[in-house]
Amino acid sequence: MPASVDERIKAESFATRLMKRPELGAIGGVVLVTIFFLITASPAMFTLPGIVNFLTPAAQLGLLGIAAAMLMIGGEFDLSIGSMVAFAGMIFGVLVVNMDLPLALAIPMTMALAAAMGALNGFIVLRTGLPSFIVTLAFLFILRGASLVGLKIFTNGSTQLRGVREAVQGDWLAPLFAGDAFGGVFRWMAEMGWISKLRSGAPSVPGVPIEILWFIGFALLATYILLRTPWGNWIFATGGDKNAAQNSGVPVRRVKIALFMLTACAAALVAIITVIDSGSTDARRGFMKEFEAIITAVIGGCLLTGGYGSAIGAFFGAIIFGMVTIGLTYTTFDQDWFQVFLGGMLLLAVVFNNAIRKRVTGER
Amino acid sequence: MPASVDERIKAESFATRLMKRPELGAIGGVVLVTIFFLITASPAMFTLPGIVNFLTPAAQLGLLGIAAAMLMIGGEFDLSIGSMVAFAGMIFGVLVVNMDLPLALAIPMTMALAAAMGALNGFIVLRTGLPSFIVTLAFLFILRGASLVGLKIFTNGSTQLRGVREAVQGDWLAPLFAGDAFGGVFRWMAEMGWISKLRSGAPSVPGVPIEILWFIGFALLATYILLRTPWGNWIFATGGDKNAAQNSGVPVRRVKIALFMLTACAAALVAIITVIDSGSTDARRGFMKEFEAIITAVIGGCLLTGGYGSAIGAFFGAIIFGMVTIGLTYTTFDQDWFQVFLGGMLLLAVVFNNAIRKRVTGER
Amino acid sequence: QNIVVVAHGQAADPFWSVVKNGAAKAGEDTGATVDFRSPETFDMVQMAQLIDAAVNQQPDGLVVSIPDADALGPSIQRAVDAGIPVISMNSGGDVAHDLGVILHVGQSEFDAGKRAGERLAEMGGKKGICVNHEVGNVSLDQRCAGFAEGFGNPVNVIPTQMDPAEVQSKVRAALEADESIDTVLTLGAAMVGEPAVDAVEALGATDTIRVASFDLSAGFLQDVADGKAAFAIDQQQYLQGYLPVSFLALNANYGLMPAGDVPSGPNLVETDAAAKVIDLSAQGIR
Amino acid sequence: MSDPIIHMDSIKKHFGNVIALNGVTFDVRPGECHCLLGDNGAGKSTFIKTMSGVHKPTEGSINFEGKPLSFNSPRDAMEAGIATVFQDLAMIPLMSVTRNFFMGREPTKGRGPFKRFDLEAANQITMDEMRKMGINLRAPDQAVGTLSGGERQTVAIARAVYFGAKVLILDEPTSALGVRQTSNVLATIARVRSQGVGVVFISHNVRHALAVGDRFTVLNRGQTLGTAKKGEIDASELQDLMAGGQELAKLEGSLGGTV
Amino acid sequence: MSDPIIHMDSIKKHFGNVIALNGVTFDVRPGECHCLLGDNGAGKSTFIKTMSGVHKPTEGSINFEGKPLSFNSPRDAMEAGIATVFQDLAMIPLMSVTRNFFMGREPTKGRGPFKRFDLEAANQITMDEMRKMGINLRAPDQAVGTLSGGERQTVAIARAVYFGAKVLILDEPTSALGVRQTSNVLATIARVRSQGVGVVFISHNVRHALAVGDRFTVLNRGQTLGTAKKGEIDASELQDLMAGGQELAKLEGSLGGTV
Ligand SMILES: Nc1ncnc2c1ncn2[C@@H]1O[C@H](COP(=O)(O)OP(=O)(O)OP(=O)(O)O)[C@@H](O)[C@H]1O
Ligand SMILES: Nc1ncnc2c1ncn2[C@@H]1O[C@H](COP(=O)(O)OP(=O)(O)OP(=O)(O)O)[C@@H](O)[C@H]1O
Ligand SMILES: [Mg+2]
Ligand SMILES: [Mg+2]
Repeated sequence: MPASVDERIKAESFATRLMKRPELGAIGGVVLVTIFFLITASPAMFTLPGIVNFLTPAAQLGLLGIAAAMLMIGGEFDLSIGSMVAFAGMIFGVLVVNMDLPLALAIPMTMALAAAMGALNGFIVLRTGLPSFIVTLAFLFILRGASLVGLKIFTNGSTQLRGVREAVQGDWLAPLFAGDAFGGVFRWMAEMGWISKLRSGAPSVPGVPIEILWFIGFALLATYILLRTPWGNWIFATGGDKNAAQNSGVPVRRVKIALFMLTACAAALVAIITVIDSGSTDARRGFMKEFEAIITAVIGGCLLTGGYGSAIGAFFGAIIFGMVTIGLTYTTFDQDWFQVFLGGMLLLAVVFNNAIRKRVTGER
Repeated sequence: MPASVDERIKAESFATRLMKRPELGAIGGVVLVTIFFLITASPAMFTLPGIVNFLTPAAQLGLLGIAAAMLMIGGEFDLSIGSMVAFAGMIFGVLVVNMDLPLALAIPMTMALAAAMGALNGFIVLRTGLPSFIVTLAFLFILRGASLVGLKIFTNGSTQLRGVREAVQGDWLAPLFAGDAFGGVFRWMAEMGWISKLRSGAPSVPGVPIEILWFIGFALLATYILLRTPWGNWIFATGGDKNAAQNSGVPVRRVKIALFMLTACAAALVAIITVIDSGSTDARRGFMKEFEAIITAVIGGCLLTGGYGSAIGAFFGAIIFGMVTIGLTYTTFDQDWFQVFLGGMLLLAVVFNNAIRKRVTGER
Repeated sequence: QNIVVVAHGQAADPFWSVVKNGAAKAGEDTGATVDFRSPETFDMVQMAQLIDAAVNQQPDGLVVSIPDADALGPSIQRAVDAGIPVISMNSGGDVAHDLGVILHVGQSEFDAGKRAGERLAEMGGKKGICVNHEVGNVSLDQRCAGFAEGFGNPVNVIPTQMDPAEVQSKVRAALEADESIDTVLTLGAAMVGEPAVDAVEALGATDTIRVASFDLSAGFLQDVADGKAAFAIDQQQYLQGYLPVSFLALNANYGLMPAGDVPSGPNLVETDAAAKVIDLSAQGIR
Repeated sequence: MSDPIIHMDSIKKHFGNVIALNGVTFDVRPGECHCLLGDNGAGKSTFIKTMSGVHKPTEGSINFEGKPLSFNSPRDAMEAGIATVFQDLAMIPLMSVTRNFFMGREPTKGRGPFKRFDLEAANQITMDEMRKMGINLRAPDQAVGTLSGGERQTVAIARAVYFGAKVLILDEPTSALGVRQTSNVLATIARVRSQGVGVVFISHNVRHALAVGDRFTVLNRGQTLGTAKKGEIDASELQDLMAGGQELAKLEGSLGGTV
Repeated sequence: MSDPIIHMDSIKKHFGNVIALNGVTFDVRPGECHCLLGDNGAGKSTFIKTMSGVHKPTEGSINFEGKPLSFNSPRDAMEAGIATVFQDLAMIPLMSVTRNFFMGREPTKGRGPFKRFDLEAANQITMDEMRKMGINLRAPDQAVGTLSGGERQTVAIARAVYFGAKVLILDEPTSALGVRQTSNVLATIARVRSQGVGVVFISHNVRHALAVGDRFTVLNRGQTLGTAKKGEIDASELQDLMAGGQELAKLEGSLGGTV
């Protein structure tokens, strides 16, 4: 609420005020994409298994996208997150398979290594004053190459490391990072006939994939940090104008390093989740994910120049991207046209959500 | 020359003044990379055939990179250039093979279509106010998909269109876009024993690949435009601060549209050269080139935020990138380490050229 | 009927576009609708999700390639549990039956690489390079591994991007850097094989250096026919698209299904055979 | 008096839900200096941005030399003969002084495809014009971002004066200027006015306004409070009007009257 | 008089080949307002940036409360008790007024992991402090980029005053301010000075400087021209010194003496 009423302000409705928040702009795109697929796609897409199906990749991408959004708000890029997914996956796989460590050790070690690499990225960016684009690009190659070399060493020449599922079987930490949550609830719902069953009698949706919970939790946490803590203020300030922030006493260097560590850790988290989930890792994991993470952030309204954006925007951006990529398989369009559709839908969704926001806020 | 001598200016040497130019900063990187390979690589790399060998991919990349640099200076990105290489290649191939048009018609038509797509990109960016990153990203997908669909239609189901070399054989325009220039000079030099001969008696280097001439010519032209014409001033102003430029009377919209058309035409030129050269085109041409073009521009000193950079920088950036990617094959390092080296060398080259520039200009 | 094909290679990949053409032709011939799906890059996580999406639509049959049984296993298992008949193709012959897949149409990448290696060694190869345009793509890595084993002499892997100019320069660089190399194996005909032949030609060493490639392309076959390249390794991937779809259509209509796996390759296309398949290759059938 | 060059009638301008201008009428005649005064946030900058084509008015009409007109861009306004010094100066920090000076209106030499930016002439003009304003630049290729606040403002003023044709708009041109530069700018205003150019001058300094102004219009919270001619009003009356009639803080020292 | 809080001795500062400061000595005592004057480009801003930790001096020493000290960042200087209003204001246009006001020094509530930015309190303080300066903000969540020039400057001043502890540095704080706001700022300077804070005040306006200053130091081309105490110097002498002794342009009207 404005603290003073002023004759130079026109009244605006609650809805207008709501839509003005950058966090909510991306909803327009989600609505549009949903309508599109409601019309064109097989109805299976919007059944419970269908929704879980497209939310899973959205969640994995979203974890990266939200971290990338925070870093972008802070004025930097991290092109190495895709490679970091492969690298952290390789490290994690080696720790649990070759070294036989329990998750309680392997996960913190993987995270710590990722954070260290992130900090190194940040340190080089700050120390040399080079754009983060080029520094993290170098790490894109280095980490990708290191994953390949590492895998070959630890598997005696293969580029694929297998047997993770067996190695973590029964570990008490595994349910936090793999599989489905609320399995009991879903079995009960299947018994009640609320969700369909497979022939084997198992419910068609065994539960909420754990990454969806991580995704929602991370989006909420990131939003809270950005909007309601001093750190959030520092992130916006750092990205908005580094000099002005520094001159006003914001610890710019600490903020940047922390953000690089955050994106690296987000990549490591995605690596751990997908490696446990698929039971294997290979040298091409996370390929191009850095790119998709940035797309997600931009769909969600982040400016490439920094200082503006939101985590909830990236959340919806990831959902849009997930819906479009998976959704096309529910339609009968020829796969050859896939990329044309993907591009067209992305453009439409973004134009639409932008147009809504402009109309509502009266910007020109 | 400064017009007034002032007691508040320290004298600086000619060398210092020279190194201050952003155009020349990237030379440091080239020198470093050259020294590295002189030590580690097989001497074959720096023979005449070896140099031509790594300059050819560098030239193709450089044509894109210089255009991308100009667009970046103007404050925008074009992620669709890689796909445009495939798309324009497809169109060009269809025009010369399926429609049997002479180059004098096919080339202008391909260029015109590419320019129209570029203008469309620019128009959407200006009209919607969306970041060009996301708009051209959509075109990345759309054009890539369209190339695939188009190729399948025109070849009855294959993804490769062949027979271009035969179709353009003997066309008077072909020597401008394919093959090697100065063949006579090189044959004569081989006769004189200045360059080695193959067993067949032909010189080991049949001439200067035509793309290298285009590359050098484009670099010079772009530099001239950027530094010595009103358009160049407008490009810098538009990228530096769109509002300020607009308020000062710079035709910002025209500048941006023109730049998008330029990048698209550069992509079409690369497409024409490579398609004639390889005699065929396929749906994967230009894959990831948008990315490499931006890398080239950034190595060459362009700022991602716009308003700063140089075409000569991108020229050397492309050479650095070409040397590093091809050069490692001349070394005896285990090729699994390729990406690690690529990343490491890139980082080193950029850090080095940055350090030199800083030391010379006394910036902090 | 409705049959879904989920493959690990993209529709734009020359190899996979032939598979897709085969599947589409089978659909035409049997009257089934065929949806061909693949992830944007070699991405096992996304491929598993695409299989899940297909299962949700309850198709009458599912065709998958299995380059990573660990990652795709649970999703394939779900399809089997949901009562969908599944046929695997291209890769995964060794694990297919454990997952409940009915049969497999294809060739082991490793075995194909081994055959190529043996043949090239027979032709007198002493030192080879394997040009890999997508390092980390497990099926390509296996081709190189098989080659190394069958060849029995030293083999270096040369990683490249998917750019003909770069491939040509790199092959040339590798050959110039080590003059004892006499054998080049590439893993894709159009993208890598043709530039490799060009590179050898530019060195004027066509007669001393043998080039062979996986898969077919009209251009590369022409080179084979002209004697500039040794042979192309054909796994008749058109069959990998055509057969599973028609088997599944027959299965849906009449409950018919062959009893055993179908090996679609390897099949080495050498000089004399090459000329005949050029036209078919140009139409995306071979 | 002669006819106004530009006449703006009942201009309104809204930004989203913010009402910045709520009906402002204003005109400039050739050879006069019309001062626009008012409190912070009164809408002065918004108003002159409407006049120079940056904003389109939400409502209201603009007459230029008797004909109704609407500028689509600052370039249009410039071509019609309106030169403006914006409060934020409209300069590109990374570009050199000369390039900023001529941005959008580069002098060329050569012809046809060889037409090129005449940097030597441009450098010379820049140094000369800056010297006239009392600033000795070190070098014309220094980046504007490294200039001091006042040097930067001087570049913007020198540029507008150099290109000024019929109307010269100056939004707080002297705010960052030193004593010498200020007196140069005021002298320049007096000079161009005597050449028949209409000048719109925004300032918070009563003494500067009274020194060069012929008419004085005061804005308050987006509306016109009234217009006075020179001689009709004295410093302290004007001061009171500008402060919106509110009381001034009491100060020690010599600051009793005019701030 | 009491000991200086901060004493800067023979400060030199070079940027590449540009010599911005060439040996400047300066100090501030508690409870005094020390005015720093000088022509455009004289080096005033560079000097106070050295004082507030933005630049490191190329040569010269800084003593803070008697001890030699070197600030590594503006944050260090802030923590030592130096608050600064920079000429370029150091604000982030895309952020709200409140967020800019508290940038780097956010008030929190809650404890442990629930410690969070207390936005309500921050909004309240911002509105109040702005009102004290004579600006009635529409809403505290308006983006700074949409404020008028003067409103923006007032935010920067209010912020520095609010957080000011031992030394308050103001670089041309009143340049964009209206009459009312200016008199408020001058009154504020007088108030904080009487609370024992040392104030460094940069201005081009002789009248403002004389109104609140106790000592006057004039810079010229990177060097000190000299320091005078209040009462030792009158307006026109000061004016001459500031203009670097050069002649002023002749003006008509009431502008004979002081600009
Ligand atoms: N783009 C915008 N969006 C929203 N509000 C705006 C915008 N531009 C200006 N305003 C508001 O309109 C009002 C008038 O601003 P303007 O810049 O015209 O004031 P001004 O008279 O020039 O003040 P000053 O003397 O301080 O420069 C201000 O309160 C400002 O907050
Ligand atoms: N980063 C920099 N690089 C090069 N030169 C600089 C830099 N910063 C300042 N200068 C130069 O140093 C000189 C002093 O600048 P400074 O901003 O301190 O002047 P000032 O006294 O504050 O002037 P004003 O009253 O106009 O604000 C100027 O001539 C300016 O061009
Ligand atoms: Mg204003
Ligand atoms: Mg200053």
